[in-house]
Amino acid sequence: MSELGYFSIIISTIFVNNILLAKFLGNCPFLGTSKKMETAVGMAMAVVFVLVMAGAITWVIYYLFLLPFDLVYLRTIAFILVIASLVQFVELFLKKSIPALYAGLGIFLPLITTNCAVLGACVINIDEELGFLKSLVASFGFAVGFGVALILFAGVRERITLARVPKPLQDTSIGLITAGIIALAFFSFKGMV
Amino acid sequence: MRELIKMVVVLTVLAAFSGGLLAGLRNGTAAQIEKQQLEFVKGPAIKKILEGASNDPIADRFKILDGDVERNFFVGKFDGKVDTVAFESFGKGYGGDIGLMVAVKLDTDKIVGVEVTTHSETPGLGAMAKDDPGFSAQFKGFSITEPVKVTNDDGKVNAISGATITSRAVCKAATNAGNVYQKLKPQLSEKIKEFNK
Amino acid sequence: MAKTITQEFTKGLWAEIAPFRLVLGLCPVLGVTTTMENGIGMGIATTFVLLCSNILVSALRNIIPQKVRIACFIIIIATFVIVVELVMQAYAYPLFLKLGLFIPLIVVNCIVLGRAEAFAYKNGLLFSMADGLGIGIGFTLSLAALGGVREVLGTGTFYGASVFGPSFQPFEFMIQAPGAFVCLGLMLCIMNLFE
Amino acid sequence: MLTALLFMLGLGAACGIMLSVASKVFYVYEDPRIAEVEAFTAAANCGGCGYTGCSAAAVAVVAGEAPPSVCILADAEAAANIAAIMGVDPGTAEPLLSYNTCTGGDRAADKYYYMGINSCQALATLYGGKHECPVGCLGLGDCVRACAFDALKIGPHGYPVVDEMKCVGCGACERVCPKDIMEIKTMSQKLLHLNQYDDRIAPCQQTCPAEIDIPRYIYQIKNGDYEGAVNTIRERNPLLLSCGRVCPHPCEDKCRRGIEDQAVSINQLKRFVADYEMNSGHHLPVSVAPSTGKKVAVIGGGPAGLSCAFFLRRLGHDVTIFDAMPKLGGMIRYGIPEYRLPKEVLAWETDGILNIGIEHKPNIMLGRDFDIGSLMAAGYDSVFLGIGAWKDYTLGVEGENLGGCYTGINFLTNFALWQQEDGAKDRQPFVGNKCVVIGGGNTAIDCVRTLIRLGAEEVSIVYRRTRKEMPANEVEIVAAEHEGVKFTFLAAPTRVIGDEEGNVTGLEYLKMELGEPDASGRRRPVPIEGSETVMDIDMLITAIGQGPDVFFKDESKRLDQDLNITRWNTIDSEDPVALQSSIPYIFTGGDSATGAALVVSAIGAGRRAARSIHLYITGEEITPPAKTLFTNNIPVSIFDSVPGIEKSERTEMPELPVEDRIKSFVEADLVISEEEALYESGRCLQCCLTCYNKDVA
Repeated sequence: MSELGYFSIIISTIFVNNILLAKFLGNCPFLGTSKKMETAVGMAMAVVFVLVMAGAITWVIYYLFLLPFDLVYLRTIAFILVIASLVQFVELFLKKSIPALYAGLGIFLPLITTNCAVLGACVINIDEELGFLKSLVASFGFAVGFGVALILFAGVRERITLARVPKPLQDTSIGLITAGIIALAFFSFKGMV
Repeated sequence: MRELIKMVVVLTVLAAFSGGLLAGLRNGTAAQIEKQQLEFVKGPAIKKILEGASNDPIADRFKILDGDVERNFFVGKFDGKVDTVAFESFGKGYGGDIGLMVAVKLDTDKIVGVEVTTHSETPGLGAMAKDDPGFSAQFKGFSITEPVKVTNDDGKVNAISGATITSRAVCKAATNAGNVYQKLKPQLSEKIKEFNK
Repeated sequence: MAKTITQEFTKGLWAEIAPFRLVLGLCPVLGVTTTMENGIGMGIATTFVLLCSNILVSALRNIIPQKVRIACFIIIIATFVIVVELVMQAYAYPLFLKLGLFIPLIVVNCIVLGRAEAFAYKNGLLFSMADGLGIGIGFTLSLAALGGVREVLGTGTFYGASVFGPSFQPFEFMIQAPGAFVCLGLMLCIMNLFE
Repeated sequence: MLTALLFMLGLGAACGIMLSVASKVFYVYEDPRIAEVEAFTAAANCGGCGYTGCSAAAVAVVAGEAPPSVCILADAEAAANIAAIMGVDPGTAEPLLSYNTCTGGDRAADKYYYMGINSCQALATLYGGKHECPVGCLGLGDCVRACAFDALKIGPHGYPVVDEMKCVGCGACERVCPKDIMEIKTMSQKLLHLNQYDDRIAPCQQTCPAEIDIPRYIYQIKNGDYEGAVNTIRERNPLLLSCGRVCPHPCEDKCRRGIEDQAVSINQLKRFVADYEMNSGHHLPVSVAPSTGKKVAVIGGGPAGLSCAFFLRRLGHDVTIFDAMPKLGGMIRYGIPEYRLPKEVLAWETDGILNIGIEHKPNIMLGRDFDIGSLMAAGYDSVFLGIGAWKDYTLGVEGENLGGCYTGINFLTNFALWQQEDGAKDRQPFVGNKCVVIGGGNTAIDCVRTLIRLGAEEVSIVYRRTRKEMPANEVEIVAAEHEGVKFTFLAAPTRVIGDEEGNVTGLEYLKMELGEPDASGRRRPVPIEGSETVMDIDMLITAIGQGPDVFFKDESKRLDQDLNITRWNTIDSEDPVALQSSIPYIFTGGDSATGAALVVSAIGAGRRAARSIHLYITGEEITPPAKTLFTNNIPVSIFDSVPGIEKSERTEMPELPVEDRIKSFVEADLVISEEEALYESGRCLQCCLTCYNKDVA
């Protein structure tokens, strides 16, 4: 991915390598917060916000500390600790300083700490050896991809509540199958980049 | 305030303890991890070009410092005598670096075999460098001391049709291997002798 | 809480089998179950982390302050994840390559953090061990089952061995991403049928 | 190894310190229960519950939007602990209960035959449901399926019935209901609710200025649940004994049975249960929300003040009533005579109100003994001005200050003080032989009926319009007629004539005739030129209306500048629902906001003001909810004809015989018997917005 241009990275991360549907990251909130459209939109916005920040800070940690001091094996623990602290800090900050934004996004922040999409995207950026800017762009793309999939899914799911679903298939079961069909649709992006 | 201090202290101590534990574990497993990586990433290529060796080339390896790069050399034992080394070199291809494992017989300075290890070339074209055994077979018997070139550049290697750049990259990797080999020959001979003791 | 240790252990195997009952920890469930072997490997790795973190959290539960408990849990869990990562690299490198990204992501598996918080932080050492082991094995079984089904249908093999013979045209959809969702959805449906 | 150790040490310390500092610097107060609830969730932030993380789920639990069992990771024990934090302990929280607001169900006619899937959500998408009623229950039981506690079932009439023992107030039913039938509310939330255009309420409840749930308490009476009926009334009106006696019951005018038959005797039913409680000898317990620590001063102990104080106290605030008079009740004590509302009854009622924990400071008058500034200095968070309308309007004619001339309120208050207070013997009222009362309102009628009981030989009313235009309650006019009061209609006083000693001897008036209707729809009286007539009298009472006495404004600098007073001397509140004055922390309601009006209107205003004060002191915005009905009717609920009614006799109010009642101040109106109450409650059609119980199919 490191050889791709910025635009290609965006396309790749949103559609081809969609973090939810192709990379299987962030599935718990995918099913949990997709029951209502408004929650899905809020969640999507919050993920964009956090993922871009996390992408930046983990890149700095990795290339400024871990790599020079030969501590690459500590990557997982360093990243998760930094992401968790960052998210909590941002939450506290927003709550006090920008309550309006907190009301919109803040409540989604704790959920993101343990969202594997965030950690996963950061790790992918490092694995792909992206530069700082490309790393940011890729983070943004992954987050938007997450949002797109989540919002699409929420839209479908709101409709499903009206459908007559056989009893054993109800709720999560039909949700997963729906997700599979959406993933199938995303399959058609394969080979674009 | 006391609670705050306790929070910070517990967190710090826990983090430091974890760091220490992991560093210890890392030191303990580093050698084994390296062996595993070599075995599973480079292993297949090495085994192929050193076919018939009576030893385990991955276990019998040594390192030589070339400038600030540490290079791995794998030795092959044929007919009871260690006389071949294999090592990896790189050449710039169409989609990034191409890794090439090159085995050289020390007494003749001749290439025993080459095998592409890593590449990111176009499937069906450049990737044939790895998938087509005929292409790499051409290298066998070349002298490592001379630059290797494709026929277009007045060399002896027939390029894969439609993948000249890849073919050139492989040749370049082989030529690079020659340069490394010539530079490190004295140390190599020294190490090999130790194996034959 | 008059439950015995055995009960704590067995609840994770069926009554609270995490991926199916709670629909949690789905990322690895979907991501690595292209073969049964992968599923079992991931399951064992997760079980190890779950067991160790449960033990440590339970042992340290009186020291860890309430407010930073999540950060502390994360450190403990991340430590064991790296242990698994290193050990797997050293002794099971091919599996490590296949599971790849999902090993570090055990850190953010809700099941692990959830058990630390909901159980180990409140219960004694032995109970926490039983709980961790039970949930872990349940998780492994789920992964193995899903991996098994997907492998048989998607590649025509079962734990590496061919099932239908060479003439079988694999149902490749099953080992792709969409197949993972659909397969889990259908398994959930079957489970509901038996309730 | 050392680098790893140092790195992790640094990272751990950095994160720890940053978060500790941030948690201090960015500290924001939140409900401590949120942290308690969150401690019992699994804290995995998995999002499996549908909320955005554990603290969001905890917030939802505390707000009553999520059930205690919200966390899918935590076990039943944790859910029980959360439930304990949230509801079972009455000291910390008010329990939430689910209740349905539609009692029509299948009763409403169908628009079409529905064959779709068994889901309200689905049905609602087809023209809003199959019933004619736009807001009623669809009856397919989405709520029943949503309830995880088995607390709901669809009852025999096609609407859900809540098992209060099982309900935990989780709100699952409320969330799934496409028609907002199910409501999860705390007692406080119920007390704060104002009638809205989208409520499912009968015309009587829409019309009642106090917004009492009339069909509900009548239903409870019908089922013999008199205490339940009392509690239902107390959710809107703390003065049920008084209202049951003096209310002119505008609700009965809108009674659907009244369209085809005679209206249900709603007020008699209210009086019946109110008397039932009083005769039982003990006050029914009134639930009060946990204390908020906020202090509110209520100035004026009349109906508006009592109502405002009562509801503020039930919402958990500390309330003190400051009243200028020795005893509570205001105009209903010192204006309404004993024979209409015995003061023993009123005292029992006000005692019950004070019993829930309200402080009462008697004999202390705003502007004379204290001012608003001293209240604020004493730490009150807000003030309710319920000072009533105690200042009589004057005729503005020559001679109205002669001896033997009185004004209505003045006369009644003086008399009441003499009658009720031991120390007021010097207030013995003057009673003439030929007494004239000018005016056509309830005050005028109270004056004449009082005079008759005081032994006046001849008592007459002079009113400048006709009987039809008299604003007094019809029953009062009829009673006055029975008691021998003479009426002189279409007479406008022009002069009061006195003798040398300054005592009144006669009243000169102009005869009038009715002209064109004026803005209020009443035909305007026009004087007939040269028709001056003189009546011989020796006592004159002018009762031509009254307004608030705002003398205190001049005494208090703070108020002088900022408190806006209208040209009718009422306290200006921009919005009749919000009732906030031009000084944000001062609220008003009742006669002091509207001029002289009904007791029940003052009671309704007291509750609306209590709502605004509650919002103000809890830091929320005081906007009336959208679609507030206020005194309007929902058009779809007002019918021209009501099919399916069989005529039945209305239970009339029993009265003392005239010869008995004119000799004393014993209560003239009597209570109906239990038998009559049960019969009358059976006449109620149990109306909702558009449906009702027909007598015949």
